[in-house]
Amino acid sequence: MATHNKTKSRLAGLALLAWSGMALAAWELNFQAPATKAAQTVIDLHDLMMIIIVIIFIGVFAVMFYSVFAHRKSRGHQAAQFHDNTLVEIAWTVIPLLILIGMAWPATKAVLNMRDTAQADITIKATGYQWKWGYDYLKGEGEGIRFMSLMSTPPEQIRGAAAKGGNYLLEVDQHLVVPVGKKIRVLTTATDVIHSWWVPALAVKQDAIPGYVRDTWFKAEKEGIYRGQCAELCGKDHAFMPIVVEVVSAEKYSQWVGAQKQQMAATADEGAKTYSLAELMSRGEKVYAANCVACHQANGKGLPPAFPALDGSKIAKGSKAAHIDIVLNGKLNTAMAAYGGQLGDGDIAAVVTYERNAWGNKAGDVVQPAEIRAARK
Amino acid sequence: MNMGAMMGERRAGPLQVMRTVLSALFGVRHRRMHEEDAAGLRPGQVIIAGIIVVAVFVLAIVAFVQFVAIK
Amino acid sequence: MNANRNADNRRVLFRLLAVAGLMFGFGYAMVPMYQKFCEITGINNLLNPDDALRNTQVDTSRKVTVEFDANLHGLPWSFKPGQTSVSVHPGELVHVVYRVSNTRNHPVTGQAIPSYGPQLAAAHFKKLECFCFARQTLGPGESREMPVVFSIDPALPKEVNTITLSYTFFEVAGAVAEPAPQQRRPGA
Amino acid sequence: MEATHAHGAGHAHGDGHSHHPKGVMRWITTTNHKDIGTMYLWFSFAMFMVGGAMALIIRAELFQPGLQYVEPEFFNQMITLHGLIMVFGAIMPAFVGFANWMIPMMIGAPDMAFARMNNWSFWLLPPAGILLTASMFVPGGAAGTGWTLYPPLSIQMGIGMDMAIFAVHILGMSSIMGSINIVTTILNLRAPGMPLMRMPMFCWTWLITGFLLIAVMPVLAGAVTMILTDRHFGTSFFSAAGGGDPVLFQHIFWFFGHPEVYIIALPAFGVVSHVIPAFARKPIFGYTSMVYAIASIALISFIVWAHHMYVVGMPVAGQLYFMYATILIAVPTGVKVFNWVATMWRGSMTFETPMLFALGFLFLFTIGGFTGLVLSNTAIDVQLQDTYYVVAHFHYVMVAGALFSAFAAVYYWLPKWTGHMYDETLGQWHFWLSIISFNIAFFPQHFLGLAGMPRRIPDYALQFVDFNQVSTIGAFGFGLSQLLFLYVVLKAIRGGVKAAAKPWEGATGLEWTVPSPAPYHTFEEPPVLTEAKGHA
Repeated sequence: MATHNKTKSRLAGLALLAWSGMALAAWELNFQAPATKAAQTVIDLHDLMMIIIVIIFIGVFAVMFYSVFAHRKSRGHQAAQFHDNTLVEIAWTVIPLLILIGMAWPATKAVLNMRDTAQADITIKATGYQWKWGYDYLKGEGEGIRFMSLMSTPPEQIRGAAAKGGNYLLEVDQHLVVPVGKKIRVLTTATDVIHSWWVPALAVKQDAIPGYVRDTWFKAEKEGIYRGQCAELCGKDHAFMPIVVEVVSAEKYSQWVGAQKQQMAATADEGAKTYSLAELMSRGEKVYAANCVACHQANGKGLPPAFPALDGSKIAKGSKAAHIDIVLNGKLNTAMAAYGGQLGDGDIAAVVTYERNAWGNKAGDVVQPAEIRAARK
Repeated sequence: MNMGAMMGERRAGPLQVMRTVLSALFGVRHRRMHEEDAAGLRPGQVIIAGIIVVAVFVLAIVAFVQFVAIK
Repeated sequence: MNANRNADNRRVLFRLLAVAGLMFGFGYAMVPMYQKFCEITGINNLLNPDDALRNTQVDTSRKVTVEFDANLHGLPWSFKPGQTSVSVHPGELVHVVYRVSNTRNHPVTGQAIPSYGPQLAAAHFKKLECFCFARQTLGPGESREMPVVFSIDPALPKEVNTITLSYTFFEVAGAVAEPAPQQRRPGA
Repeated sequence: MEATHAHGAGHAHGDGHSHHPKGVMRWITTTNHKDIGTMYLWFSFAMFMVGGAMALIIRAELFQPGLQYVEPEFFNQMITLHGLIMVFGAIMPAFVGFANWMIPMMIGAPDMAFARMNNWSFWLLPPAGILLTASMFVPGGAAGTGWTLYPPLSIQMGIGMDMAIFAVHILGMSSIMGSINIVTTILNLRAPGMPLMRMPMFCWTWLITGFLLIAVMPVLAGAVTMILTDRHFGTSFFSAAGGGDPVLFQHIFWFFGHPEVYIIALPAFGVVSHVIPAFARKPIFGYTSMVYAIASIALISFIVWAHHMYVVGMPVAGQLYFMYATILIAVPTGVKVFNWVATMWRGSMTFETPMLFALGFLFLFTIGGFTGLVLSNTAIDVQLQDTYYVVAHFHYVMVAGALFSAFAAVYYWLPKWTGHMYDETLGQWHFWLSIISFNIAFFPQHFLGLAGMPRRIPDYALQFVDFNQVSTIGAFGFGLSQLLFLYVVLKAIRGGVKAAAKPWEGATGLEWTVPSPAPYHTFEEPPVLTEAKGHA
């Protein structure tokens, strides 16, 4: 699991390093350290197959290379003229067949175990969006918690304007927190295209298919933070929708649930408060950076024709109501998603305010959470 | 090794066709045995038999899976 | 020799034309054939309620937790189950509701698709009343309670103790308040 | 058999036949299997260069973490086009080119059965190739979905997607026509005295491949047509909103896609089954069982498609079925390798370039087969699906399997085509550079996949840096090595040591009975086969 910061290209001696790299942490040759029994099973199965494969490989190629060296014309070897031998053929068909059947048996047990989602303690729904994950705690302790989880690696690091951090591309703003030793059932679905929810250390990978739910499960054996990524090509920011699962003790988990509930209640209350332009602008900038930058870009210029500019756009300069409406409800048949279900009143108020007053836009008006709440009705 | 055998008019029985197809699926076939069989085989027979054998093969795996998955 | 070959070629041509004609006709025959096939096998009768269980005996020896989940796919609606989960005996008739409301100030038409986790449960989940597959039009700001009546087949494998019923509402693009043409069942 | 004109050998200079149009029109109107074979091969090489350049763009971007040279959208387009172009534009036309050139000569036929259709099936290819490459320059760019074109992502794409769909349609038509032609030629135009079971192995593999192509290309065409109607005509085959299912596409696609793997691999097996016996000076081991095994591989390749989609959430019974079926069909494929090794056993071997490439094929294809076995195991595949492990696996199968055997074929038959021996030293350099750089490029990708690097990403986490750098260096080495190949081929076309009718001591078959270069028309009178002349 250890990551590292070596980004400098090492051209000199690279070929050599490739084969002597086992000592370096980064030259990972095998699966990530397992955090579940299922992941351990996968590693054991893989080890078993590798041993068998290496033996067969050496066997076959020892014969071939012996033949290549011994039976060459330059050594004066005369060609034999046999061209079949039923006994040999039967042997080399039956033996691999038996070996393969032997390998299929433990695999069957592992598959049956992997797919048994019954008796779960907590059910969490993971929803894939282009390009982030949303989590809903459907059942069990923490029921009702829902939040979005976005990559928090800053664009400057990706663009090379800043040094890359330790968990480059694998860090999110909100971890998926689960208790240790509990069976967590994960339902996957998506809103737009197929995504795939994958955390290698937990040995969980399940496609998230729009319109359908699929389920899988894991039971983490030890506390820690486990990182994964979307595994199915889902459009331009496919590389930038990581998954971070934080496994904590039961007590910590209960604390976390409490804190989340409080925060959700606070968010729900936001509709009553009023904020200043400066407060909304600074909060809006953060919301914008997390949710809007991928398409509309940091400078508000968008990527026309697919993603229109906001800087100087009719919507950002026009009526507040239309602006709020498009953020809340999205625009049908475009990439503009409805954020009403993803963001709270305060965040939407802030981001709308930000869009109306950032860059060249100088609407000067302030959108308060109460207006969002009213627009939702 | 003589061409006359290939032109034979004798028709192969179902058993013989099955033997041909099964040994093909298994991947082992002696040329001499093939030439004995080939005398009476028609392509149509072999293709139909092949499809039947594959269908049986699939059904056998399915049945085995049912047995394993729903214990 | 040449005349012979021409006759041969003509025969092949006619045969091929006949095959092409048959295949073309087969394409048209597919639609009624599939309908008949689905009718006989009972596959794909999306709009009709599932048959009531013949064996209505309630299996009181175990309970199954049914979780309810709701998703929206690009719809300006709010859509939530009236309850997060219920615990039921297989065979028992269960009545639950989903709440849906249109947050827009104009009518919007949507359509819901059900899905089950684990998938294995789909075959054992009998819905006697459901709002799925039929188009729903909600007026401006309208809210509605959508009932689902179901029972779990007692034949459900013993190891399954949790089933998630998930609905996803999709916007029917361009449709404004038109009656669903194939809606055969009232009250949905 | 008496024709002596030395032309028609793979390049556009000099045309001795008075009744043929000259210049460009000769190539546009030609119905000669050798001309058409030559055009297929050059087209394939051009596409190989285009697809290869795209691969180098991909690898350049992946040399370092972060976004350096291309935007993610463009990266995805490169991935898609690289896949489509290499599979449909480079590998498949290459083997159709070999079939065109060699099958009539191997079976003693004067030409292909449908000579005009042959012309048409080639000339469909350039428009398709242009459509694919041009889709990069339309608004929204090419399809950025990967060559698998999965919806709903492919529904979101711009007009580039429609161009890709039409290109696939056209390529499919071309393949089907080519296959009908090859199958008919093999079944009807064999010289008297050549029964099917004495036919050269390459013809056998193509006969079976031809049937496979006819069976599965319509499936692919149907699948992409459904995407087209979903995109533009309001159908919902692959959209849950209208009662469809996105996963349905994957089933249809892989029902085509798995046999497609064999479509690419079987002719490669055929080539290797000629080259190894020729340089081991010994008949192929187990000809009959090989024919039968290839036929059964083809048949059962239809029943394992869903092993490409273990994580879409199919029922556990489905996962187990596809795992068992996949493991079982590994056996007949593995046995092929034993057959080739047994062919070499106690032979009298020499190691000219074609033999080296055939051995390279054997070595690398076996590695690809073994990783395929690892992937067939559902439990392990859940961890490896959509990672670089899969990328490594299918490049070992495709590049090592198809490309290396295509190189073997070119070096093996080049003297027959051009009348000149290629430069043996440079040929061997090409082999060693290729195999070493190929392994540097792709072997580390196994480790990346195991450690958890997803495929189709333009940027990656820092723990993957080292192997990605190694891989990129290898990829550039591999790409540059192919320029040497071009040079060797051009050099042989322009001149060199005159090749004998049978330049390889151990080669067998009718193609070596005609002079080198092969005359424009061969076997206008069917050759007389004597029983003693062993084929295969």
